[in-house]
Amino acid sequence: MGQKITGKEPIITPGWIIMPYKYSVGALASKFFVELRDNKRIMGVRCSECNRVIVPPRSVCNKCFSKLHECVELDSKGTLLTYTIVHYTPSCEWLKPPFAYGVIQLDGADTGFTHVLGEVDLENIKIGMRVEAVFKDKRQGNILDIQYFRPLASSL
Amino acid sequence: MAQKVAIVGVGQTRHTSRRPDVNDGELISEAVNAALADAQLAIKDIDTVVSGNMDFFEGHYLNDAMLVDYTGACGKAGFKMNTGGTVGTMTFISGCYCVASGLSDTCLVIGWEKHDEGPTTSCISTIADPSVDRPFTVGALLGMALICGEYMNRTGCKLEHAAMVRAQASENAFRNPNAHLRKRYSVEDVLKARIVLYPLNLLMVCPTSVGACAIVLASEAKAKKITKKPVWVKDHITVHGEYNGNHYHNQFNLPGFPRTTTQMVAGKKLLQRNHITKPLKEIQVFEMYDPCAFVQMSWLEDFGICGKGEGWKMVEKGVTAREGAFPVCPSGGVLCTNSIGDSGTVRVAEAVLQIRGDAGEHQVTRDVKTALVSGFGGAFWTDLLLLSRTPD
Amino acid sequence: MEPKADVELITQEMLLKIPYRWSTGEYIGEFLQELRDSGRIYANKCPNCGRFRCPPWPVCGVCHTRMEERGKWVEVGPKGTVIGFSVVEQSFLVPTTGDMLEVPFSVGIILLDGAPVTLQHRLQETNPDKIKAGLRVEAVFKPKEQRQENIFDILYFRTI
Amino acid sequence: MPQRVGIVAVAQTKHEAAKPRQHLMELVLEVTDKILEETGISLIDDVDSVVSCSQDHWDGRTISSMAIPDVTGSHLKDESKVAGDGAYAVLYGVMHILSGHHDIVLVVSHCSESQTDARIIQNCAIDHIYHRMLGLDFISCAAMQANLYMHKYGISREQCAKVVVKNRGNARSNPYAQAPLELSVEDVLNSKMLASPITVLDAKPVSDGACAILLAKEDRAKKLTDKPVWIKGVGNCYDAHFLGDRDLAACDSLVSASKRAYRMAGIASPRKEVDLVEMSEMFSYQELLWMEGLGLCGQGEGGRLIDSGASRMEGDLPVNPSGGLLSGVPVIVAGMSRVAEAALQLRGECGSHQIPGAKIALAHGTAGVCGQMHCVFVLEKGGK
Repeated sequence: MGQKITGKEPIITPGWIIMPYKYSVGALASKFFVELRDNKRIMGVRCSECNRVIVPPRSVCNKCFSKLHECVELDSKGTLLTYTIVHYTPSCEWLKPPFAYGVIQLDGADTGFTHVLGEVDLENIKIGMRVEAVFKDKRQGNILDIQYFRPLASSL
Repeated sequence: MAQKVAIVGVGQTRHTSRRPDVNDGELISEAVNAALADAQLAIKDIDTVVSGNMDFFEGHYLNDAMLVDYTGACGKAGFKMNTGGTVGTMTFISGCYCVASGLSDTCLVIGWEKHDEGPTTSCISTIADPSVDRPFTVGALLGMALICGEYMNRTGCKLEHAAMVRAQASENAFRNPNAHLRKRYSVEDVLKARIVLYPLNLLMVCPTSVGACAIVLASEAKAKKITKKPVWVKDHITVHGEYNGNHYHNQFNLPGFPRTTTQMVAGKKLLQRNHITKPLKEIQVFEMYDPCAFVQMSWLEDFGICGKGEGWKMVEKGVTAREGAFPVCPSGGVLCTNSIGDSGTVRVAEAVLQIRGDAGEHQVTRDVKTALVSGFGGAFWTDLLLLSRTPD
Repeated sequence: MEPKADVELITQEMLLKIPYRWSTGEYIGEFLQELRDSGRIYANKCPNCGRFRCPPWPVCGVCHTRMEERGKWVEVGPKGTVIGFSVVEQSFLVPTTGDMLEVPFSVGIILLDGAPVTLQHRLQETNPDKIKAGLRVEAVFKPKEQRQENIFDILYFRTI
Repeated sequence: MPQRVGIVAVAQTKHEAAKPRQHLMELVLEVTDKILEETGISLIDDVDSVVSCSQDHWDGRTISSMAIPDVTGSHLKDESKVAGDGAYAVLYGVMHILSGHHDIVLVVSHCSESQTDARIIQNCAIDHIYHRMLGLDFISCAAMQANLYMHKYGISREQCAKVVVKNRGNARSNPYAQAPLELSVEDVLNSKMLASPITVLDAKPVSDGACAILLAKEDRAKKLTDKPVWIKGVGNCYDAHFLGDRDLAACDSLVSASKRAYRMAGIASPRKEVDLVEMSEMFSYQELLWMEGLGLCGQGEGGRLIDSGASRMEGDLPVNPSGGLLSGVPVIVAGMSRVAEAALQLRGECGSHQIPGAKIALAHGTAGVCGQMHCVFVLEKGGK
């Protein structure tokens, strides 16, 4: 196919797709973000059918399809289930490599919570280490109101 | 050979311009729960979940995987269809294939769109080739405006007829609690609306809505256990076509090349192979995907429901009204409700309600045994389905 | 179902911005190159069914026959006849730039002289009362030094 | 009994790091041309329906299939697009035939990863309410899965690196492979770290290309080719989306998908009955984990499997003799190209990467973060 114009520079149309979106998070996630913003509290939701506490909360249980609304306040401490140290610039601008992501099981929750790890020696992150949420001073009602999770002093 | 496919449950959300109280997943789960309730099934009874919508409208890649919590697909088989405006009917058809192939006994079909979250017209504009015609593409409306002009030139249809279609749609939507634009308009009101794309004004084009629609399909053996009122998918045909965004050849009579639309081909083949020779008699209702007021008239002709140049006359005589001899879009159609990913699915669901006699206030006066449903999208593509009260 | 008055409903705004470098390929690429270098509009023909495409296309969309190769392309336009048009009165966000479209914006389907082939492009005339099927128009090119190998090397079609 | 579905012909482009000279439709034209050449059919007269898989974000085009109806001969016929991965397009094509609606179906897929930025696109596949703002993408999420899997079962980075050495080495005899390389385990371990424990060589390279497969109903397939390959079983399944909802060290949806495929194919002990596997491993650890999910080794035994040499070209269960995704296959095309490669093996047309005597092959496609959804095919050699 392409061989006939070999030698010439290929003709490329450079361009963008630029689109603004405005997502409604729904009533339950709104409650989660309002509690996070106003009270620095992390809320989960309980599925009484499955006897599980799910965080971040969703209004439908992915195991039994029950409608969920019973909010449960969770501790901001938890255990690191897994992590990675990222060495490239990700799609968002505020994270500068190297930095770490982790999945954290908050105390009292049955699911993991994915976020960024901070105030941590990247060499010494370990699965099973105890971590706690650090909240931003200026909170806006989104997931970044948690600045990151840092190791608990006792686990260092 | 193929398994027969029955529709055993339908459910839709109400349609509106904004739903800030729910996220997209929650919107879907409303429709899913409604369809499961209609079928008197639980999610555990479903083995396959197919969903469909357009990625850029909400900006999600792989949103079927992203929203499994709300579709109920976790642990189940399924996939996502993605074909533009036809996606609603195409997702339904893909559900039919799941059952007809024998690979699924029960299949949940989901069409949805949350147009309040993204720039719809901008998204649609990116259907065009980025190097050739994207700079001249204005959503789906431009193509509509072009073919409407062509129809008026060719048949003598006037703006007034389009206004009649819209006024009639508003009467129907007024009676349909799930429709989006439910305000009643007179022909004069419609003609006074602001021009959007000449010759189309704001009331002659479809809105952008928020909504979801779910349908439960079952194999013959299962269906008979699930419901006393199954509706059968008698036949369906998909006719897509060449990429014509930059030339619209097939929409015009060009020197040596007569106008050939996908509606003409789909209508001819489907009616022929189902031995339908008098469609106005043998089909009792038509839920057409009618994205603008002219096409209802133009496509009635193209589908072979009426003769050439007779579409606008049918509207003028009131034949297509809800209480008319051949009701078209008694739900109010896409002209009044358009959340693209579910526009096709809603057409099917509405036809099912008509066949079951469950359409309530917007039930047509004719007894509906057989319904025709169409989907539209892409580069003037067509899906056409025949639903029936009886399996044979 | 309706939001309760006492619940604050959160929305999150996100701007999606994806960069692309779309390949134009052999056929569209050479068409754009001709616009830039010679100011000529080319179309090609399907040797089987006789249909033309502008820009030239590798395959006939109707009968799936290889369309004629570079040496056999025919020059069409720059004059032509409008067979369909619309005037866009309502602005919207242009996805390739993120800017709002300047309206009124007039688009025509132009049956180009020289072959039964149409091209979709911008019309200079934006008053719908002054455009109708049958209107004769002519391509206006950008000055040669400003051309960029894209479809806007033709600025628009002006009424003759 | 419905007739079986046969693979009549397959075609791939050479996968390359970039193909700036070809429009997306020209990529697909290259593979449809090969199908025509091999089978002598007419797309217009003989093919009943066309199923494609491509993706709007990657292509930068809503209804990305708009680029290809002309080159697939779809004019005025059944044409549709499945999202996710090419394997699902094959599945949908199979349904077209099993349902009795169509006799001959063309399935195609295309993707140009090089024309855009994978991180942004993959970020769009991450839950938008709680996670998208964190900048997660498929590499960072996979790295967390890898870490957990390796931690839980004591799998070493060396064992993952062996997958890369094997697959890149296998690619040396595959003319379609993008990046064959002779590597050592140390080369992989020492290559640039992307997201621990995944290095550049542990990940699939950026790739452009297309694939096409012609499917036909049994009687038609037998007329069209002497070497049909039968689709004996197929299964697919979704897992949860949120990483914290899943057991990342298992792959429940692959277990379900493969069980469904085995049941349909009547396969009781896959480890004994399957002759080779072509799978979609975006990252080296995934080949080990997916082997567990496919029931071809016990849970946590992926590391031992690679150590044993069983999955090497000369082993008793070769995995990715083509070189796999790690040798460069575009996403979207990936699952379809696995089916194509497996079919070539069963037809005995793989040249120097042929597995002698192969009769039953698995082909696997996946989509979503950390293998959220899987599609598994059991293919069987047909003909005399």
